Amino acid sequence: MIEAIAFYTFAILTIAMFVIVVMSRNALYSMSALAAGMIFISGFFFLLDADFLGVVQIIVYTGAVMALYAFAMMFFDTTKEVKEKNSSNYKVFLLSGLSAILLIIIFVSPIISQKVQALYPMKENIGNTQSIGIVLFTKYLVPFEVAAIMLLVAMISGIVMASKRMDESLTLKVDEEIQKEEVK
Amino acid sequence: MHNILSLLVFFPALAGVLGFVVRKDSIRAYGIAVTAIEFILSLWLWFNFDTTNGGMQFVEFLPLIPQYGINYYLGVDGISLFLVLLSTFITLVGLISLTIKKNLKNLIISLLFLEMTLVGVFVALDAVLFYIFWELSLVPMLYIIGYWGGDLRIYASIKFFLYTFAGSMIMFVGMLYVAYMYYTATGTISFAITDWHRLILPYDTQIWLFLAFFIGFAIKIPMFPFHTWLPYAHGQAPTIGSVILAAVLLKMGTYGFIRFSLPIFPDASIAMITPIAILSLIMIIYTAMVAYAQEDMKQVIAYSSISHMGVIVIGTFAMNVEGIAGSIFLMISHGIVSGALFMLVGNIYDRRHTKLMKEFGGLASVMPKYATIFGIMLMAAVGLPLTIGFVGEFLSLLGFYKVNPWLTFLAGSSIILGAAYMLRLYKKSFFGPLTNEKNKNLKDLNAKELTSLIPLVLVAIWLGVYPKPVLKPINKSVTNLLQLMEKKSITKEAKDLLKENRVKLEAK
Amino acid sequence: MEKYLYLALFSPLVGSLFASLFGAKPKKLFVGLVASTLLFVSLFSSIYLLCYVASSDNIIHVKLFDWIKVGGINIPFGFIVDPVSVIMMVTVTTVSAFVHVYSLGYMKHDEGFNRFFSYLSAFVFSMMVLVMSDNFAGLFIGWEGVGLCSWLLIGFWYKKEDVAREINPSISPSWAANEAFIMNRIADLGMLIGLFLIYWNTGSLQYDKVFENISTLNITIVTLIGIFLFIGAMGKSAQFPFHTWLADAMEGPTPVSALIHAATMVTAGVFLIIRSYPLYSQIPDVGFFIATLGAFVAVFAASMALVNQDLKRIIAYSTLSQLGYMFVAAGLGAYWIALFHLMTHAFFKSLLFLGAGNVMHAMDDELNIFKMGGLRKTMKWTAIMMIIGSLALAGIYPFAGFFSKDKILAVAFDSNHYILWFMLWVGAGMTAFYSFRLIMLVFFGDERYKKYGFHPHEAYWYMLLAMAPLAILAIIAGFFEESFEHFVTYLLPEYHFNIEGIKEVGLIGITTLIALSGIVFAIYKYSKGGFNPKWKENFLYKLLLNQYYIPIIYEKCITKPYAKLSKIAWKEFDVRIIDATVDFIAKIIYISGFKGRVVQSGNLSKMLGWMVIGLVILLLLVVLYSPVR
Amino acid sequence: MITLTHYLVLSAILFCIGLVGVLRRKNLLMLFFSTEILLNAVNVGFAAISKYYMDLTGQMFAFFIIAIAASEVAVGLGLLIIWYKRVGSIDLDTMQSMNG
Repeated sequence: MIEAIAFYTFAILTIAMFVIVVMSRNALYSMSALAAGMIFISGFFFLLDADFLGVVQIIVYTGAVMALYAFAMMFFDTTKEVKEKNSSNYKVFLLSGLSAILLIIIFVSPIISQKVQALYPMKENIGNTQSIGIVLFTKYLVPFEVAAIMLLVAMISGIVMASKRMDESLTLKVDEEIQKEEVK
Repeated sequence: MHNILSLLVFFPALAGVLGFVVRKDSIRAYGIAVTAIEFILSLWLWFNFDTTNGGMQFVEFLPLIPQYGINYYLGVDGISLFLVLLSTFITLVGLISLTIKKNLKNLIISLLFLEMTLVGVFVALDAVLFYIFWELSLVPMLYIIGYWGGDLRIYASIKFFLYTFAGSMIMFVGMLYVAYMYYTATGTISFAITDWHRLILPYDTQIWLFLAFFIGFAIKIPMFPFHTWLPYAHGQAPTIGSVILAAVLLKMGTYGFIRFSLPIFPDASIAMITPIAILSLIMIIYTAMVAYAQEDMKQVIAYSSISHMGVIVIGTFAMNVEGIAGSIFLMISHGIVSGALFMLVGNIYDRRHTKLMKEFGGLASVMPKYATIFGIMLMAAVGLPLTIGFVGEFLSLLGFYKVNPWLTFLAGSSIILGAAYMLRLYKKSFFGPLTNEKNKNLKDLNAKELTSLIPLVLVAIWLGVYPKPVLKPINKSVTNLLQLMEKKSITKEAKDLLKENRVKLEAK
Repeated sequence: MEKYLYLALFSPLVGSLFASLFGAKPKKLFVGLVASTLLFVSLFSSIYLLCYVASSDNIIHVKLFDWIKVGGINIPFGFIVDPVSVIMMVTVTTVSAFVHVYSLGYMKHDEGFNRFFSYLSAFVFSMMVLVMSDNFAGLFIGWEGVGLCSWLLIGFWYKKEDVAREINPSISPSWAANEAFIMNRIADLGMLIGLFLIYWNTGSLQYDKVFENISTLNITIVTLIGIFLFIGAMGKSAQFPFHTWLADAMEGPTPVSALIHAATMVTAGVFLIIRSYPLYSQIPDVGFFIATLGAFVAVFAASMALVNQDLKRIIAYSTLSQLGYMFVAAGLGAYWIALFHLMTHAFFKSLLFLGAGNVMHAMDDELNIFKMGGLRKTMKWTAIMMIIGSLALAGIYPFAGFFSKDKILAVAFDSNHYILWFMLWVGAGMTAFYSFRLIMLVFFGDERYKKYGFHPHEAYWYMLLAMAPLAILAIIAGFFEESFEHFVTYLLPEYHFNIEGIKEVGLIGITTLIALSGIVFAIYKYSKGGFNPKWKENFLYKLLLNQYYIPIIYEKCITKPYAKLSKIAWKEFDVRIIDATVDFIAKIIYISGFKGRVVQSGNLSKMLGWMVIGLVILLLLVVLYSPVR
Repeated sequence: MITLTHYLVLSAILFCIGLVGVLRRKNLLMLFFSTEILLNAVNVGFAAISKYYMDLTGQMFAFFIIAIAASEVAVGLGLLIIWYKRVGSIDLDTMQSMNG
């Protein structure tokens, strides 16, 4: 019973947060809403007793990614109100509403495919993290290594790209100055 | 020589390729020599053709892609023999009457290539081979109209090419489906037309396939709603282009009907007699009226050839020996007559560089030889007895009368309306006083033009007076065709119609 | 015996081919002489055949070679010489031989001399083919060949340009030629359908085979065949709906009118009915229809001739009305009488035409009879011959007309069609009147031509010599009636009269009475200076002068609308509708390609938008075609 | 009680919110946020399926998605910064140079 209450609270909260992310005028509000949304998603993970996943979600997502966004935001002059020239609200809502309804229809209608049987059945006794660890380092070792390399590459590229003329600060300068420099 | 047919098909193309080497000023003599040899070969084919058996003769078989049943399969029978002869004869005569100087070498080479495709279409007995030659014939025609044509030539040649090409794509789909049906029926896939003749298809697939083939052929003939490319093609084509286009290319459509639609889908053809008859009726009367309203001589003859093709189609769908034999004979006669008429218009065009009838008046007094030949060809076009035009038209209408008397009565109006617009053309340009002073000093036909026209006139009169040598083999093959159709037909009315014709034939 | 048949048939062809060699060359007298001698060869061989057939009563039937042999149809070039065809052969060759000699003089100053003789001999050849062939298809060959030659000969002076209808009712020779050819073609279509009917019902087109099993067919088919063949005959013999071309055919040279439009071609229709007598004798009601139409045309044409001012047109209308008489006889089953009248009419009508030719030459192509008068002084012999011809036409005792025309009236009376008899009787009166009106206005009365500065002269001696035998025949032809009847009824069914003695004589009396009164009234009226001009205003005169306005009606409601309709068909329908749709399809492909380019805009959100649309469509497909349902 | 469909419906709704974000936003940064939402929505779905089918593959996949998301953000923001330096604004409409 508690589980149901938890599920619904978390659900409503995440949806609210994400709606704020999407609808808000101010970039800061949307970023913080996004961070909160991610925390509630990790709440879901714990509900689904994928504890390790929930922890990773919090650390990686809310921690690292949000931090990155925060830093990135500093570069852009987010102080200005984000002017939204949203061309056709009608088209956007129509499309997304339609796809939402369709997805719901697909998931609601009982698509139970009996054929699915567990590849790596969860054993009751040992904890979730341990079983993930076993699977991660036996079956998915190669993808794990590849993911590692990928992260490394991403890190280096992020540094290289962002470090050009790190010394001056863009936000304090006035636009014309930047343009002049550019022309030079 | 047993592989005469491959020789007939590929000799012009090879000679054409060699033509690139020939010097520019002797290319014309070279072209005439090649087409003359080709014509003599086809005459040899005719003399050695055994007129008693109606089946395929001089058959050549060479498997090309065995696993898909596509093979190099040539053969000629009574139906296709004279169309081969017609194409070689018209190409020879057309080449003799050639007056174009601009870049003559390429023209002659493309003409020789065109001749290969023409002969190829009529002797191919493999559907894919037939389709290849059918499409290839568009290419040289595209260049002839496109390069040497009038001012609107690009539009005309592209329209001609795409229009016919679209139609034949649908036909090709039909062919593939028939091959597939053959595969499901017999287990082995084959594109040979003779195998297809033995294939019995269910009724509604027959209807669909008949429609697929019909669109391909209808655009080529051209039948009523699809005919708008012809006036442009003829209007812009050089003389040699429209001579060959009118004389032979239009016949590929009606030949297709007799070779494909009738034998392979007998029930569908018989079920479709009335709609097609109504379509060709519109074709006859409507284009005759449009021809009456034309100001340009060449357009009158272009529309008149559509009207005559209507009579051919009616003859083909008469479903009895007289009708089909008449329509084949009319194909040959229309080839000769319209070829000659276009050459005649070409001659006057070379002199005055205009085809508008109001520019001419009283030509008969200035060019008597030209007027007499034009008169004879006019009478052949109108279908005067003892000329080539009458035999075909008479037999086709006679044949179709059995199927539907009222439609024949309306189709018969083709001889009236035909006389109307042809005589109007003759009166406007030949009779009356010499008003336009430019016509005063026009020279009459010179030797070259006469050598190209006299053979046509002789054939027009010879086949009008003594058509037996041509009619005999056609008669044999058409009887075989009808017997085949009767054996194959499933639906009751098809069976009755064909049996009734056969019984009447035996009774005689 | 076949030798003579081929001689009679092919000598005109040889003459025509020989003359055509010199077609474009200036006048060569020997060309005319060669053609005429060949015609005489054909004449003598026909007479020889006549004597042979008359004496030995057997028929020559020869097959040259197969023409069309396909499927069930087998048409040979077969020729037959039997009483009917030999009579026609003799008539055709006599008239054409003398017309050839006559045109040696008539066409003396015409630069198309050689061409004229080649066409004339070609005409005679096709007429011989028409008459002698032993099957309907051979008849059709001659039928169209004759049509072609009449087109060539009417349009002989093709240099004349078109003039308004008021000045010259038949606009121009080439226009009249086209009209004649096309109108004949319309009727030929009817005949063609008749041929098809015959073939499909009797299995062959040979006369003997067809007439053998004609009796086995059911009556409706035979009636249909009869009607369609009669339509063909109507076209060729210019009966009612198809009669306008004959009057316009006078544009051709006069020997042409004499030969073609008086004696031979126009009688081809009657010959067809006579030749297919077994068919028509089975369907008397069609025969009656033919007779009524014939009677109507007789009166109709005669009425038009009453007022006409053109010399040749009056004679043309009289031909039309005499053809009506022949059709009455043929319709009522008196085939041999129709043939007899056809023969006698050929002689005296060609005589009248040749006389008209002389007058025309003398007045250098002036045809209005009110501009002539008192020509008997200068053209004595032509006057005498024209008077003989007119008397024969009117049907006065010793002349040929009397025997043949009265016979027709007797037939009408005897088969108690009294209305028909009355119409024919009135027609006979009108014929007498207008033929003598012509004689009076042309040869007697004051010389009106002097005002217009004409100076007529008698024709050349050999032209008169050529007319003399025709005049003699016009006189004596009547007396051959019994031997003619005996000879011809060997093949054709004889017609027995059931009125006897008194009534017969009374009948002849009445007809001669009306003829004489017509003549006297004409002579009386025109010696007093003709009708006073007030007649010209009244409606009836105008109606008759404009041929009951039929040519104008034809033009208004057939030729003009057809031209307009075909213009519309071409400009609007072909160019604007069909062609436009084809180009429209091509345009659609082009435009859709052009519009499609917009999707490729660089704008990310637009592209994302398209992506989502794609997603939605895929989801829709999943929902619609989901495996579960 | 909570069944698999609840979770799936939830992840569908989140996904659509992400979609709305993607479509509406003209600012590239906001676009990144929306992609984050999309990814998280999918993660929820994966986790739910792995729980209800008692199979770890779902979670494994979720891990890899998180890894990819992280690297994607890193590279994306790097690019964004360079773009911002060059053009001076991160508005989507300025990036039209690739139109066809």
